Amino acid sequence: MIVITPQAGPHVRNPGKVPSLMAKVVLALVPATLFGIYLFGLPALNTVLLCVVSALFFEGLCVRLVNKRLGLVLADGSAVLTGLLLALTLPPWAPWWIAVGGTGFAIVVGKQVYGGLGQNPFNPAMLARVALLLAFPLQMTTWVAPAPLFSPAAPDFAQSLTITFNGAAVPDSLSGATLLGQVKTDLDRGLALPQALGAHFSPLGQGIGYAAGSLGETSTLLLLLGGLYLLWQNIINWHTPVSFLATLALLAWVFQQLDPTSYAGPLYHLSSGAVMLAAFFILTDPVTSPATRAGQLLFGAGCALLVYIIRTWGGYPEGVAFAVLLMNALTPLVDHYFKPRQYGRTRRGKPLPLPPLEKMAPSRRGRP
Amino acid sequence: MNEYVALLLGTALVNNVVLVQFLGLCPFMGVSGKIDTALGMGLATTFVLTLATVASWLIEHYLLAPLDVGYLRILSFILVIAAVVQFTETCIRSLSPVLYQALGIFLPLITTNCAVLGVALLNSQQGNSFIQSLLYGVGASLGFMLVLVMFAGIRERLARANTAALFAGPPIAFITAGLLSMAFLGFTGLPLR
Amino acid sequence: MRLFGFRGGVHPEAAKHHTERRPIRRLPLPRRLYIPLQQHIGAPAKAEVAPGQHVESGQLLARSQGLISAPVHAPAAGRIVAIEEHPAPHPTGLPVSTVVIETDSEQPPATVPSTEDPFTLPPATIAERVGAAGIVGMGGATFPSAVKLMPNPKQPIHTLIINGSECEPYLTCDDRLMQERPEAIIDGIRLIRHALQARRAVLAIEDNKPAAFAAMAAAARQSEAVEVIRIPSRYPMGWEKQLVKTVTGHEIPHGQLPGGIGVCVHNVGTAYAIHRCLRTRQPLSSRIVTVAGGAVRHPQNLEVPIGARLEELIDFCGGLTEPPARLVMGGPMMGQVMPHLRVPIVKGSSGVLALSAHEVDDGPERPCIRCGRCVMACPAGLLPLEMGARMRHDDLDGAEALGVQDCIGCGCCSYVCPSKIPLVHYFNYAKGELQNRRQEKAKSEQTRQWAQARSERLAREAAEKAALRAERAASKAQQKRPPHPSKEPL
Amino acid sequence: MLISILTLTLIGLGLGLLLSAASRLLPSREDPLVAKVNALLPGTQCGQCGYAGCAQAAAALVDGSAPLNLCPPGGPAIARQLAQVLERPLAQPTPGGLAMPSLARVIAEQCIGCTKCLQNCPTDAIVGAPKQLHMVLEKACTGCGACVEVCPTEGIQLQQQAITLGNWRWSKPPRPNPFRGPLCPGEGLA
Repeated sequence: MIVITPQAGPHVRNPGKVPSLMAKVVLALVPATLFGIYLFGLPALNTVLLCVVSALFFEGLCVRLVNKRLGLVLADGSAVLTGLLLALTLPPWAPWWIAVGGTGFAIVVGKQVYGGLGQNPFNPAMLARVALLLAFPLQMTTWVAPAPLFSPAAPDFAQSLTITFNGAAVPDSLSGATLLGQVKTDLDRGLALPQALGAHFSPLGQGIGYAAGSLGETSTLLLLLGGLYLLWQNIINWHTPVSFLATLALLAWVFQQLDPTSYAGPLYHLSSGAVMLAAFFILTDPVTSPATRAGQLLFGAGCALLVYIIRTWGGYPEGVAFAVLLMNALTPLVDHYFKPRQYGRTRRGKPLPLPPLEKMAPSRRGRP
Repeated sequence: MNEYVALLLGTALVNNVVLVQFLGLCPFMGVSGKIDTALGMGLATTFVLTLATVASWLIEHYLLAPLDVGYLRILSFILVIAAVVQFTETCIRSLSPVLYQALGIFLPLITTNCAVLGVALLNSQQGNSFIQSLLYGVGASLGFMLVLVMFAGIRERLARANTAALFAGPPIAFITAGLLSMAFLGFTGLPLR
Repeated sequence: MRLFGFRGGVHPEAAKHHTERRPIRRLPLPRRLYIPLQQHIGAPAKAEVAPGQHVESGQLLARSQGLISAPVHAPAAGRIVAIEEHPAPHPTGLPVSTVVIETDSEQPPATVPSTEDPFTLPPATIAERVGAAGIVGMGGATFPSAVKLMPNPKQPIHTLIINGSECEPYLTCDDRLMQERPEAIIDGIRLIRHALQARRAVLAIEDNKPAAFAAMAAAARQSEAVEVIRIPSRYPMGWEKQLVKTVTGHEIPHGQLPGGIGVCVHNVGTAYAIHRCLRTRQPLSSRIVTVAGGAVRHPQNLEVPIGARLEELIDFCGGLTEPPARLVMGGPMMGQVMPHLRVPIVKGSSGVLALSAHEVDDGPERPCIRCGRCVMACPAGLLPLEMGARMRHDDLDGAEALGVQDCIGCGCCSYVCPSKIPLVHYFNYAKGELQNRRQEKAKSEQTRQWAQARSERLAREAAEKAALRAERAASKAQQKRPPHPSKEPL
Repeated sequence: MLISILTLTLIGLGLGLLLSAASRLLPSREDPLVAKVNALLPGTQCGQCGYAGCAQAAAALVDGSAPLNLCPPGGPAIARQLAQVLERPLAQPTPGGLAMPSLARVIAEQCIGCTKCLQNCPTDAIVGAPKQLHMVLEKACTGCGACVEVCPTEGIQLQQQAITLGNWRWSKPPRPNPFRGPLCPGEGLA
């Protein structure tokens, strides 16, 4: 009466599924997105919507080309997550073709070319951001000073459409530079750090995020809130974010002790740019980060080191995107060499030595 | 001292032989199937590149310059590189036949690796001192090995991915190499030569 | 007593509340019993009876063959209808030779307690009696227990661990056994300890069974022989390697038996069976089975004679409320799917689960997103995602290099996988292929020897024929020539 | 003009001496059998066998991980030579998957006891006396079919081995089909 092909293995399963994981990550991103939209007005909303919709469109296109079931693939929500993550890293008033082109590149070249979910070596959002930064440096570095939604300076609906769709120039009153860009140009001009920092940097202000910057990256506290939600929901491990933030803070603190006039402190680094967004949402992307805990610790530390190098000595003010791509490239090697110790074997794989019989008192630990 | 370290890191990362200067692409694509063979190839190329750089510097300064036959530079460098490769092959064949089997045809092919000749020629073109050209050689080969092994890791994983039939195999490898070199552009601007 | 942790493991929803408080009820003796001859690890038993013969309850039906084997006894008095092929309790339902008994009467067989004190018996006879009673590991592994009662002198057993953890969800057979017959179990443990001359006996019970712990602690207080401890409830605590690590802090080195580090593990059910065998001279002919699952009307624990079919158990529990999505024998994590209800209960079946669709909840399988949950959950410290990816592309050598042979099949990785990938199914496939490969290598080695032996035989025969021909030719030549004149015949 | 010729010959000479010294100091420890098999292979380094060059293919042949008929340019000739050098029977490829190996089985009615198959069996797997019913030892039979060819009365046939609890193995789990149409072999997951 029961027609079955023999199924093996557990017949009950943990309720967690891929779509629910992705939905929780998107939920964790919502506070930062809403704050970004409030901060930078309607054009920011346009960018977010454009990114998410075009992500779904491109994913649907690729899935249709390979003749796969549309419902099954789009339902796992990874396209929405990629679109939203990319939107949060773009300049708020970016023109429409930056948003759509970037998302297209992320979904098509970043993920679908490799065969869909789980096959891509690089994080699609970061890949698109690097591609856009290299291809359109001007559009990717026109920052906007915050113009809250209902304040007089904020563009109304019609103006927001013109800004997004036929690329009206940013009015001078609103144009401004991000803290990182400002400090780098001042340092290049030979100013000592305290002067460059004095005018712009207040830890609390930077924490709340009432400053120029990418759409969703400005409010560090809201992103931290989203990250803690993910940790509490057991969606991500603490190993990558903690090792990333700790290493970055340590590096910044060490160099600040060495030469306070030319190296900024840990708080400055942690609260600026895409560090907090990367720590909880980009570095912990399961597909492109190592699968073992030791590997994740190394992955976080490596990213922090590269971010610090590029920010301090590199050509670009913000190095998170490059650092993530380089460490993604190293992930297969990290997974190859960092394996857990097997039961009954030493770390090198040889069987454990037999414990001497007389010292078999239970209290002695079994580890070699 | 840090001038030398800057040179070493600069050649290895900033203007990486494979991903920025686009030299030595055929072994980069050919031997990056498995991590172990890639590692073997990387070590063999490091050995060859360092020896060849040293030998080509000596020949440049103590043979070609005094006799003023600079135009023989390419010919003699290729001769030296071929000899060094043959020497490496003899060593590997006797020291570890397993690696020799694994590398197979790609070991003699190091002679045709344009990174090896490229580095030697760049050294003589920039008129580096002995230490500089040695470090330049070591940096270039370390960069080559790092990128080769990294790419082998990715390709080993891509071999098990579910790529569509259109992209499976070399196409996806070339796309990934392009994206990898895009990521390496992050190092531009570092104040290293 | 100090406890130690082990890596990995999962916390499945226990779902034991359905049958935890239901006392054990005896299943009325079914009209027909189907007793397979292969109910244990090792060589199948050899039938000793003929069809048509009448057997008493507890009479030997089939003799064990060799050391790693176990005899089979008649669970009740009756007439042997036939010894033929019937579906085995296996996912494919392939036939196994089965003794079919038509039982005589309804009343359960009488048990006559023997007066002799088993503690005076030397350990060797205890092991021999346990073997003769057909007792095997009741936890599901069904390894003949007699072999584990014969310690080899070089490796004395210092700690005897009795496994009362029962970490599989839904199953409460050990739990109820401990609550209702603690004294018998304690007596069984003391007997095992006497047989093994172990310095210490520890009964480990998971902390999600307080009633069982209380009952066993009370029973253990009378005799100082057994130490009852509470261990954290986490699946797969009940697996031998994890239990030894938790209790003694030592890992069993790869390729060794627990005896190698002076530890021996027995299930609570086995201890009870050994007590019954030595105290009442009764062979292993019945066991406690939990019948549960969303599709069973009245889930409960039953004492069932070996050989009763699943149909009878389900009907006794009020039948099925809906066609089950999966019919499982054993626990939901490591149990095996049954093809239909016409398969018998064997010595190792600890539970019968008729799981409904929402309990199985098998979402569509998606590609692996490398989240590493399975790596964290694997108690054997392997990389399930990497082994699964290699096996999906038939890279058997790659999977073997990653240690697929050390996989204990506990199911933690498939349990936690958000993409619902049947990883355990891939590893079973891998182990099967590796076994095939070993057999083929052995066969080709054998073939080469046979071929060589044949060519040597042919060469030998040719040589003999040639020698014979030469000899015959020489003697023919001898006859044609007259004998040499100088040699006078004496 | 002369200078350049002299320089190059000088460099060549120096390096040549160095190399000959090196090859004498570091003798190559290579397995002679691999060298012999390598000599057999066409040596075109074409890579059609899936190995990077003939040396690698030779090593794989010697340690048994490669089939004898791996060299398309070499064709059956090379396969037979390799079988000779490596003393390995040219086994036909056994079908993968669930198909069980087939073994010879005597059909009692037709067997007249002529012992033809008995003499022809490469592993002496058939037992029986002249004029008596023969029997196949399943353990020894490799299913090569040599007996079936010589049997005059078709008294022996190759039959597939029955699947029992002992030799049943788990099959590969069914691939999930994310496609609207049937699953084509090369395609990937969702």
